[in-house]
Amino acid sequence: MMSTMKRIYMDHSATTEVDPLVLDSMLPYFTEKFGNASSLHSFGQEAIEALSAARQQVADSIGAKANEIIFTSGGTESDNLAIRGVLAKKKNDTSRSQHIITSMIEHPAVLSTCSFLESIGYEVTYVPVDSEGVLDLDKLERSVRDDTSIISIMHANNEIGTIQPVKDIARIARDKDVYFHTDAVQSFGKIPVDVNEMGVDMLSISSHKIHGPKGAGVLYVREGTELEPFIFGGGHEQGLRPGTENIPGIVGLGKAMSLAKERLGHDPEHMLRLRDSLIDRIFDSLDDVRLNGHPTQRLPNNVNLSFRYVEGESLLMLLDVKGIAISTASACSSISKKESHVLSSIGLNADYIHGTIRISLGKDNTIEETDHVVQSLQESVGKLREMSAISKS
Amino acid sequence: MMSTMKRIYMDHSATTEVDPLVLDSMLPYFTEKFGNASSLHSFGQEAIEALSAARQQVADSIGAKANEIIFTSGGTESDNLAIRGVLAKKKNDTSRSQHIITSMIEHPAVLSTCSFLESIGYEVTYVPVDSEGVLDLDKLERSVRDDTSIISIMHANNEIGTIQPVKDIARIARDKDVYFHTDAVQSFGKIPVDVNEMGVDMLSISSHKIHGPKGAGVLYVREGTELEPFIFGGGHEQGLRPGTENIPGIVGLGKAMSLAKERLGHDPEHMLRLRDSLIDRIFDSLDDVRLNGHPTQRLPNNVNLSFRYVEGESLLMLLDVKGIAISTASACSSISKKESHVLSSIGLNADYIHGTIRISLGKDNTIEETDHVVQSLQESVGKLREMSAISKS
Amino acid sequence: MYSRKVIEEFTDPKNVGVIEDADGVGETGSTVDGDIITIYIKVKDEVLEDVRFKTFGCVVAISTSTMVTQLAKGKKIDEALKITNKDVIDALGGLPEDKRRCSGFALAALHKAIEDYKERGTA
Amino acid sequence: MYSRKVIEEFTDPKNVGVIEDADGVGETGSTVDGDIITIYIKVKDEVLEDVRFKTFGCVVAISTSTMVTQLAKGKKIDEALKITNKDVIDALGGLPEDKRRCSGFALAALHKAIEDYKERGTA
Ligand SMILES: Cc1ncc(COP(=O)(O)O)c(C=O)c1O
Ligand SMILES: Cc1ncc(COP(=O)(O)O)c(C=O)c1O
Repeated sequence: MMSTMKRIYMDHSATTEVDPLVLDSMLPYFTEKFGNASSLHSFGQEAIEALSAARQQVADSIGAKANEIIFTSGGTESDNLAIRGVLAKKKNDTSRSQHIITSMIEHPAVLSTCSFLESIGYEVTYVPVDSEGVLDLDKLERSVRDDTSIISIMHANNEIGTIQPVKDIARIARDKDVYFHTDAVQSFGKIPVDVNEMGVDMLSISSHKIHGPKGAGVLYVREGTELEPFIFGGGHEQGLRPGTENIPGIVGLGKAMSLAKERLGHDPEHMLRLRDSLIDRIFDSLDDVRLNGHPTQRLPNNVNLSFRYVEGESLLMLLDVKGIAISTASACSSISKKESHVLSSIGLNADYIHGTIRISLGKDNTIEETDHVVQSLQESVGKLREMSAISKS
Repeated sequence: MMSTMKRIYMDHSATTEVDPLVLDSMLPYFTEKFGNASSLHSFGQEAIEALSAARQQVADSIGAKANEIIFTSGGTESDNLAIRGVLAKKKNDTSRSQHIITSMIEHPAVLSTCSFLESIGYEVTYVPVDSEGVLDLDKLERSVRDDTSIISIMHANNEIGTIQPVKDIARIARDKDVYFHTDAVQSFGKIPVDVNEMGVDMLSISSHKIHGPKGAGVLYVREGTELEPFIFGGGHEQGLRPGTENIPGIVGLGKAMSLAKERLGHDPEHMLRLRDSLIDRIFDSLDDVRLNGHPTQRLPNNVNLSFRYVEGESLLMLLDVKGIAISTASACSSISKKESHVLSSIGLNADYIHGTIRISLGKDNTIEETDHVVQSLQESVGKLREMSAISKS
Repeated sequence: MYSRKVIEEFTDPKNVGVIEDADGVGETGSTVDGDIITIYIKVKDEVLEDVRFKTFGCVVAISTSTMVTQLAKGKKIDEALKITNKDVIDALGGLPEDKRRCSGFALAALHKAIEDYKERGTA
Repeated sequence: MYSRKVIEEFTDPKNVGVIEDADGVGETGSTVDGDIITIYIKVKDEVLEDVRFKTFGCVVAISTSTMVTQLAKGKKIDEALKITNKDVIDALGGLPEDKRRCSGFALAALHKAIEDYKERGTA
C-alpha cells in the first residue's frame, strides 16, 4: 500500500528535500572540482572560487557583506558559535561577561548551550513569553544588566511558529550596548530576513531547512563583532571555524539561499494560503481543537494544533500509515518524547500538550494535499477519540 | 592549454575526489529519502535506517561495534571531541584532569586544541620525535603523570607520512590507565586500522580524505570511555554530537570506508609501487634532494621531498602550470605560509624547509603520471635553481 | 522503529470499547503522563469471557492494550495472571528500547480489573 | 588567487641573471624568511642600461623581481627611484592581500643596488 501511494510531506520545519537545482549546483564539486580550498594549485583555486561565490550568494540573501559570513556544519553549531564565541572573547573582561539573556522557548541548540554555560558559572535569564508565544519585551529590557554580554532570541519559533519582534529587541540591545544574536533557522525563506533591517549582530541559518543539503549552516557576524572560535584547528573561516570546508555543501547552501530569496515574493504567500485554509477546515470539521502560537504573527508555513482526548504520537502514526508526514513537537524532541518546553511556556494544559501536532508546509505542497490531510485528520482524530479512555463520548 | 590538458592530481593528503560509487550511494538521500532521523514518520525511518547501516559499515571497517561510532562534521571536530570530551567528563575529578600528552608533530586540529586548553589552565606535554618523525617512546612514558587524562598521538603524519608505533603507545597508556586517542585521518585506507589490534580508546577519521564527501567524520569511542559533548543541542549521537544528522554525508562516509577496507589488499600496494619508483627516479635525476620522514615506516602514498635552492611555493606553482597538483607542507598551513612545525620538529634546516613539497598519491594515479611528474620536477627545479640567488651555480 | 506487528495492532486494534455491565474495571496512568488505560472484564466460571479497553495514549499504550485484551480473553483468571510483560512485548514482535517505559501499563490495568472483580466477589 | 599576469611573469620571467661587471648590486631577504633577492644594475649616463635579478623565493618574490627589472630598465636613476610598490603591484595586475608581505623586497633590492652604485661613485 505504502509503496504505490504518493506520500504527503508536511514536516518542513524538521527538514526539507534538496531542491533539484541545488543538487545540480553541488554535483561538480564531488567528483570534478573536488579540491581543498586551502590548496594553492588549480584544484584548490576552483574550491576557493566556489567558496567565494557561495559566500557572496549567502551575503546577498540577507543583506550582509561577504566577509560577515561564517560557514558552519549547521544551525546547532551556528548557535553555539554565536553565544560561546562572544563569551570567550570577553572572558577576560569580567565586568562584561557573566550574564546571558535568552527566551524560554529557544531551540535546544541555544537552551542546552545556556545550561552548559550555567554549569561553568555564567548566569542566564530566560525571558518568558505570553500565551501566544510572544516575548515579554518589558521583562527583556528589565533583565539587561551591566555584565550582560549577549541577548539570543530566536526570530521565529520552530514548534508554534510565533515570530518575535526582533527589531524591538535589537533596539533594546543597541541601547544597552549588548550583542544581539537571533536564530533564523525557521524564518529564513518564509519571511524577510535582512540583517540591517533587523538590526542584529549575529544570525544563524541552517541549510537543510531551506531545501539545501544537510551538514551546512551559516553564522552571520556583523563586522566589528568580536568572537573567538569554539572549535580549534587550522585557520579557516577567518579563524572562527576550522576544518576543511564542505565545498559541495556550501555551494548547495549558497544556491538554496539565493533561490529562497528570489522566491520570497511567491512561496510564502502560497504557503500562507494553504495554512489558513487548512486551519479553517480543521476547525470546521473537528471540535476541541486549539491553534497554538500567534494567530497572525506566525510563520506562513506553521500549523500547530492541539486535539483534546488524543495523544500526539498516535495521531502522527495513524497519519503516517495514510502516507502523511507531520510531527508532534519539534523533530529534535520527539526522540526523547519529553513534554515540549515551548508548549509549557505558553501555559498550555497537559491534556492539550499531549495531543499536539505540528504541520509545517513547504513550497511544493498543494491544495489537494491539504484536502487529503483534513480528511485524514478528521478520521484519525475520530478514531483515537473513540478509543480514548478520557474522551467525553 | 589548461583546459585541454589532463590534470594530474597528487595531493590526496589534502583531499580526494569522491568515488562515483560513493556519490551514487548518497544521491537518493538528497531528494527522495530526505527525512530527518529524529522524525517518527516513514521519511524519518528511512533516515534512521540509512544512519544505522552507515554506522555498521563504519564499525565493520575498523573492527568496532556500531554503538562505538559517533558521526561528526570532519576530522577537526573528531579531534576536538576526543580530547575535550574526556577532559570535560573528568573536570570534577581534579586528581585526574590537569595534564594532556601529545606530540610535537600533530595536526593543528590537535595542537590548537591543546593550546586552547593550556590557555584555560591545563598542562600539555609535547613529546618530541626523531629526525625521521618517530615518537620518542621513552620520553612519552616518562611524561605520564598521575593527573594525565589523555594521550593523543596521530597514527600517521599528514606531512611526512611517518607511522607511529601506536600499539606501543597503547600499551603504555593501558599500563598507566590513561585514555589513548589517535588521529587516523591520514592512515585509514592506506594501512590497516583496527581499533582492537591497535588498542586505542578513541580514533578520528575524516571522510574527504578517503574518497568520501567533505563535511563528515567519525570519532570511534571505545565502550566504557566516558566523554561529554563540546557542542550543545538536541540529544543526537548518544548525546555526544547534536544537530540534524548529515544523512547523505554519513551514507557516503560509510560507503567510502567500506570500499577502502575492501581495497586494502590492493590500493596501498599500488600506491607503494608508485611511491618508491617516484622517489628513486627523482633521486636519480636531481641533486641536493632529501626525503623527509621515515624511509619504510611511512604511508604508502606519501613522498615528502626537500629541494635545496628552491622555494616550495614557486615549485608548486610551476608544476601547477604544467597541470600537476601537489602541496608544499600540509594543505592547512599553506594558506598562512608559516614554517611547518613538523619539519622544524624533525630538525630540518631552514634552507631545506623552504624547498619542501609533498606528493601524496591516490589509488587512481598511474605510472605514466609519475613519469610526467618526474620530468616536470626536473625541469622546474632546474629552472628555479637557475633563477635562485643562493644556488651554487 | 516500530515492528510491523505493532503498527498492525495499533491501526486495527481489537476489543476496543466499554463493557457496560463489567465484572471488573482497572485503570492505570494519568493525563500528566499522557497515557490512561482502562480495562473492562466480563467473567464467567472464572474465565475471562470478554476483555475490552479504552486507551488515551501513545502507540505503545494502544498496541499493548489491544494485545493484552487478546492474550487474556478466553483464559482462566489464574492463567491470565501469568501473562508477563515479556509475553506482551514478544507477541508484538518487540518494542523499541526507549519506548518500553509505558509497555507495562496495559497489563497493570488488567491486573487491577481482576483485583476489582475479586473485591466485588468478596464484598 | 594570483592574477594571470603574475603567473605569466612568474613562469616566464625577464631579466634573470647576474651582471658580472655590474655597477651596483643590492640584496634583500634571508634564507630564514625564505626569500633572497639580488638585483644587478649597469648604468650609463645615469640611465639603467641593464637590470637583472637572481631570486630565491616564492611566486611574489619572483614576479615582483622580474617586474621591477622591467619597470626600471631604460629609466634614469631618479625616475627609477620614483617607482612605488603600488606601481609594481599594479603592473602585476594586483597581488592577494595576504601575499603582500614580501612584495616590497624586490624594489628594496633595486634601491640598494642604486645606493651601491652611488657609493661606488663617491668612493
Ligand atoms: C530554531 C532552530 N534552531 C536550530 C536548529 C538546529 O539546526 P541543525 O539541525 O541544522 O543543527 C533547528 C532545527 O532543528 C531549529 O528549528
Ligand atoms: C592528520 C589530520 N588530522 C586532522 C585533519 C582535519 O580533518 P578535516 O579537514 O576533515 O577537519 C587533517 C586534514 O587536514 C589531517 O591531515
